[in-house]
Amino acid sequence: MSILVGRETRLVVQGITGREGEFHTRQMVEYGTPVVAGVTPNKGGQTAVDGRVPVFDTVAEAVAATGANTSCIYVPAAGAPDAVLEAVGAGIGTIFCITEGVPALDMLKVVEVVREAGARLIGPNCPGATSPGRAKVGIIPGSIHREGRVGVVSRSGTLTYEAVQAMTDAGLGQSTCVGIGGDPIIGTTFLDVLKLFAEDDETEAIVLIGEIGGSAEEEAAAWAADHLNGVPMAAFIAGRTAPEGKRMGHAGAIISGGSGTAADKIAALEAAGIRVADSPTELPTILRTAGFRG
Amino acid sequence: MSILVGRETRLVVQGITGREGEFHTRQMVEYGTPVVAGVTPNKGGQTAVDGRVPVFDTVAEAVAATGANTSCIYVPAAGAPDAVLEAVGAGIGTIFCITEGVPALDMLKVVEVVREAGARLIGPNCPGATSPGRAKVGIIPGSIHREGRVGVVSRSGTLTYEAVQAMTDAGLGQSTCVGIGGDPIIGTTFLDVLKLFAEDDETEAIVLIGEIGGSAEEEAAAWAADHLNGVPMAAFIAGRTAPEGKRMGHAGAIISGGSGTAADKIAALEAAGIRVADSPTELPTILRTAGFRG
Amino acid sequence: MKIQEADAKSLLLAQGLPVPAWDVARTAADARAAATRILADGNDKVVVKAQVLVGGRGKAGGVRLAGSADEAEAVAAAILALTIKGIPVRKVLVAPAADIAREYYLGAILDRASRRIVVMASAEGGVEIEEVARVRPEAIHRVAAHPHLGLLDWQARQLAFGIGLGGPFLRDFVSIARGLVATMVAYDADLVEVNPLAIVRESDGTGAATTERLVCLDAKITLDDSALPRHPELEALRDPDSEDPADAEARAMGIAFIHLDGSIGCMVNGAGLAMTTMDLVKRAGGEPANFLDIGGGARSDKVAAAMRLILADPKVRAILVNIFGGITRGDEVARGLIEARAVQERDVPMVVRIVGTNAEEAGRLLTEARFETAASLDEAAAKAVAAAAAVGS
Amino acid sequence: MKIQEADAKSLLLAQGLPVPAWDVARTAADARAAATRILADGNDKVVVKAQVLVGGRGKAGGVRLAGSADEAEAVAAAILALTIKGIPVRKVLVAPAADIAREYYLGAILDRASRRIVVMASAEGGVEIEEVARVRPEAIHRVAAHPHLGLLDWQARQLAFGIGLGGPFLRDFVSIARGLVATMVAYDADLVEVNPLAIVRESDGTGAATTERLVCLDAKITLDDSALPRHPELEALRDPDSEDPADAEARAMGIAFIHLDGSIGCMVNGAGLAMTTMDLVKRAGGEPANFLDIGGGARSDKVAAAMRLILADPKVRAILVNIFGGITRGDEVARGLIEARAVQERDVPMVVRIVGTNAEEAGRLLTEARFETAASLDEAAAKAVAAAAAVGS
Repeated sequence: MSILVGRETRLVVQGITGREGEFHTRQMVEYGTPVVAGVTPNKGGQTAVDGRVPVFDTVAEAVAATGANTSCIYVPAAGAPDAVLEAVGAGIGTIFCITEGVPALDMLKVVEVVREAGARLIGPNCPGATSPGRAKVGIIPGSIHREGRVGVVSRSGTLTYEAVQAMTDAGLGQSTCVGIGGDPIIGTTFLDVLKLFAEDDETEAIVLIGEIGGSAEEEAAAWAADHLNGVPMAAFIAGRTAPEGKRMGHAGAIISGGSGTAADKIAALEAAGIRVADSPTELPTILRTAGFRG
Repeated sequence: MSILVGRETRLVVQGITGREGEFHTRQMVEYGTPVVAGVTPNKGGQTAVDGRVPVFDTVAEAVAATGANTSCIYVPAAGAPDAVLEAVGAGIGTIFCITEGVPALDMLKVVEVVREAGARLIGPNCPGATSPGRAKVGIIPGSIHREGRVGVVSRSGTLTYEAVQAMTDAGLGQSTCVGIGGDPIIGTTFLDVLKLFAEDDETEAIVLIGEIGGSAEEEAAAWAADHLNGVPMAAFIAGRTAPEGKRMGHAGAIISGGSGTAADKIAALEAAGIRVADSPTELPTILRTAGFRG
Repeated sequence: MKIQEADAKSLLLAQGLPVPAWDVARTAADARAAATRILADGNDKVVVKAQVLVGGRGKAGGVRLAGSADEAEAVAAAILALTIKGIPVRKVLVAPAADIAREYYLGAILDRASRRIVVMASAEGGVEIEEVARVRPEAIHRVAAHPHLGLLDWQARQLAFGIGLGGPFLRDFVSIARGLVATMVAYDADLVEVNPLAIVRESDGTGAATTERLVCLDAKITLDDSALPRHPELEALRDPDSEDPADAEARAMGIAFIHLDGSIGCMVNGAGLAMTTMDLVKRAGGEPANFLDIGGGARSDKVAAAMRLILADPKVRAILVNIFGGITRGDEVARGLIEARAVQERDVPMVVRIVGTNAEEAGRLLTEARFETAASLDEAAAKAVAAAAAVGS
Repeated sequence: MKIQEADAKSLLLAQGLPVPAWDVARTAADARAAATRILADGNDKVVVKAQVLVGGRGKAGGVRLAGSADEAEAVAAAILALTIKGIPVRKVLVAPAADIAREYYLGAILDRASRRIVVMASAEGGVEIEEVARVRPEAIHRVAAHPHLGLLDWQARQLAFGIGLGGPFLRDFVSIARGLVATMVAYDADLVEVNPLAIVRESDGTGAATTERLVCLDAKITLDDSALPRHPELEALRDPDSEDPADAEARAMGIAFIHLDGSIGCMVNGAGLAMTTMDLVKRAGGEPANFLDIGGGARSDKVAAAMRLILADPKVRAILVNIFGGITRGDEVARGLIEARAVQERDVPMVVRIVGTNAEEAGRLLTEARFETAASLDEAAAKAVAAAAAVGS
């Protein structure tokens, strides 16, 4: 198996004719991801990526014509909430929203509609997910991966790559690597991904890459303590040196009122039996120490 | 059993200290309905109906203190949508909204919230429901009923009483009589009530009282044709003589574009094997002819 | 409540929708003045349209073009002399005649069955949409607006592509379709219809270049009566010309009243029961003179007002009063009837049936006052028809 | 983006919330003039409040009362001379001193965990709510607004009864609580806080009668940066006094930059990786001079601008560049670094680590240009710390 993306993925790319959409669709196609369709209103009938991907006016048409079941969204922030809602309306089950800069109150409504429809949204402002050797959806460089049995979940972009590279360099392949995005309101949380990893028979160890702000790492740790006993796990938390009350780059990293600090998160993870690395390069060692032989 | 109201009903009355609320609560108490609480903001701590019903500021408090599971709403139209939402928020499962004059677009949102919460709303602008000998909720005069096994469902107010009286006069008692209300957007439709009657082991015959406008009778007829075979049924449709394009009193009775006429509805019911009476007084005869021995 | 085309256009305009300018004239001279202004602005023709709240005004000669001020005056005079489906034309709308490249239909309605606002669009605009629905239902594209979020952009785009209105007009169509639903929500309408929504050719004034633009050429809006209390400004849009003076009086009293052509006046509590009463009058061989619902909990003054409304119709030969008391107290109604009869000018036979709350006291009062009563509705209908026949013969 | 109390009050007022009048003064003389007007209106005292975007201004002496124009001028002069938590006070708010009968807390925040707008109320207003939350969490009442419908009346009533604010103030409280959420939605705020929400006594002017009224005495609003593009009017509320000039330059270039106290300048792509880089600098025994995220897909001009920002800090003794190319192309960054070094005025040791997209080409360019490079982040941090130490010694 693998989670979120895999052999059964049939991808439609929303915003495929934009600069980012076109570039990353090419990367996904070259990685071997089954990109079956693209959508850009008013460009229906064209093709993208040297004629390899048909373009439709609406997601509904793309689904009807190609059986797409997963969407990846590169449309600009102003149109991204509507793009997610269109994917939901067309019956897409798994939706990755790569777009950054989407207002939080828009996402509040969007995640509610996604929930009502029983669909799954990853992001926004996320790098996507890769199941090495099968499919990659989003913008994570394909070259950093290696097939294997470690599930990686992260709130960051390039820090995810750093952690994945560290695993690959140490010879530890990945089942699926998921970037959930660092925005305040996101569709899929650490906890949601841990639950998916727990049910995935190809994932035998888990790496969690968190950062300061919010309480998602603490919630994930509490659940893991009860449900992931025996699964080798390692974590890294960025922002130990971040000063209080300052925003570090994106809205995900605010420390408010003494909670959400790196120290709090590290304590919560350690209390759950999850060792926290001082550097991403230490993650493989922690997993091996925890008994993982992958 | 019985449907919607019965021995298990524990009623909270929202708007209990208003003129209508007070009057009808007294009627309900005298009928024997277990009215456990009333709600009027800022009147918490008082009592109603000669000290027999405690009044609370919020429905949540009423539920916590009394275990209320059913609500009946008499608050004025401007506050009725919020009253329904408060009942939903407090975990009430069955909500009767007696109030008339609630804007349809408000109800659109309210019925959606009710649906999401898995609650049931009857009305608005409905007379309520009575399970004779057990409990009555709403404004239907208790005196017209008789205990028995006919389920009555109707869109009208006083026309419901007429039909019920006709049954009682003919010696046919009722399991439950439900007035679903005549507004364009209502919480519970004919079809919903038919499904409940179908599953109720005390209901052995069904009377449906419709009127011109909309297509709810047609939908109910189509379902009954497939699912209520063998259940004696009779119907009456008001508005055979109503001229096209005129509103007869409330928004429920509009004929638009040739559908929703009395002739259409009667044809649909007859096609489903349900005989339609020319006068409410004929309903008992139809049931008996259909084999009902109640 | 239905409102006139011109008022519907004002509401659409207030919500930012593209509606070409118009004038409203109550006289042929005003229509001429409006036409003169419009023609001076460089328009070749004007259209003059009857403002009546009934359909089919085109077929009835209520919509005509004019190429000069003289012609506009003549056309307006002719239209203002019309009576369409019983309604005299009191106003006309005067507007530049559009150079139409293509017509579409776009409408938003409150759909009872799905409990949603449904937006419908068709490439077959400018004709009766009911006819399209009957003959070529597949030509009508529908989407249900989200109950909380309204019409979403992607839904509007789906409609646009469905009716072949993508390309340069996509963005405008999306904004108009969302505007229809926004108008519905802003004013608590249960119907907002633009037919035709049209691509019109517009010259740049010099005549050198022509551009195409998507505009709302006609507009129809029906408001939710239940929501009027929170839109007091909309009450001014009620068209007094389109209703019976009796209707206005009834509304003021909180009585639902519709004037019909028969001879048996009806006074009933409850709309469904009122319709049933009419049906049973008809079944007994009579014709109802009206629909009249005095509502719930009516007191004697309301009963007296209802009686005046009924007797104002000279065709009424008998009156049937049918009250099933629930909230309404039968004795109150009986007292109202007795008081009303004491002051009424015409002596018309009356059959009264009162059951339910306080029916016994009502019966005593009525018997004492020598009213003819009936126990059942069937009996009441038969007696009223017989009484009317006796008067009529 | 945080905004000043006075601006937050303007937004609340625009949404119809009850906020007593105020003036803003940039000089003691202006504060005197404002106080003179307020005292002439029959108020006994004025309050003068520092307008700074940091908490704890009361304890820092930034909020004071004055009973005369002279006193107001003196107090304003004193406050305008303060520097609170490193921020010089440039403006004061002058308002009538309220006669407070009772203080409450009311706030609406975007709650990540529940993905809802959560509205919180407490009868313990006027103090730090974080302190109340720590000591007596049960004193804070919360409801989660409906994601589509916002705060419902019943939810607001529940809060009101929860904090004992029923009775005559119930209606006003409901309207204020809904107004907070409406303000949040109208301006895309992620926090709207009124502390204290107060019952104040107001005289009728003659001194004969006193009425009590619920008003917003203080206001705090934080705006969602992602939503600012659709509220261009709010950009004017950005407080230039509260930020480093370097921050403004960084924002203009689309670079996230926060100035810190260490000696090792950092240039990184991605916020999480930038924080990690800082953490590893610290772990290697150094202190980061800044947080700097050049974002995704940065080109050479952005790299050059980032270099200027870093070098503008005289404390910087070494620079660590850490790029994990995904969207960002490593060769572009390398070219930007080479160009930047060619024109830079200070010669500061630099350690560059570029991996990912086009990392080989980047490595070739950097080696050619004799940059010090590193393969891993740990190594890069160690080298940068060593280089800074060498310079510092």
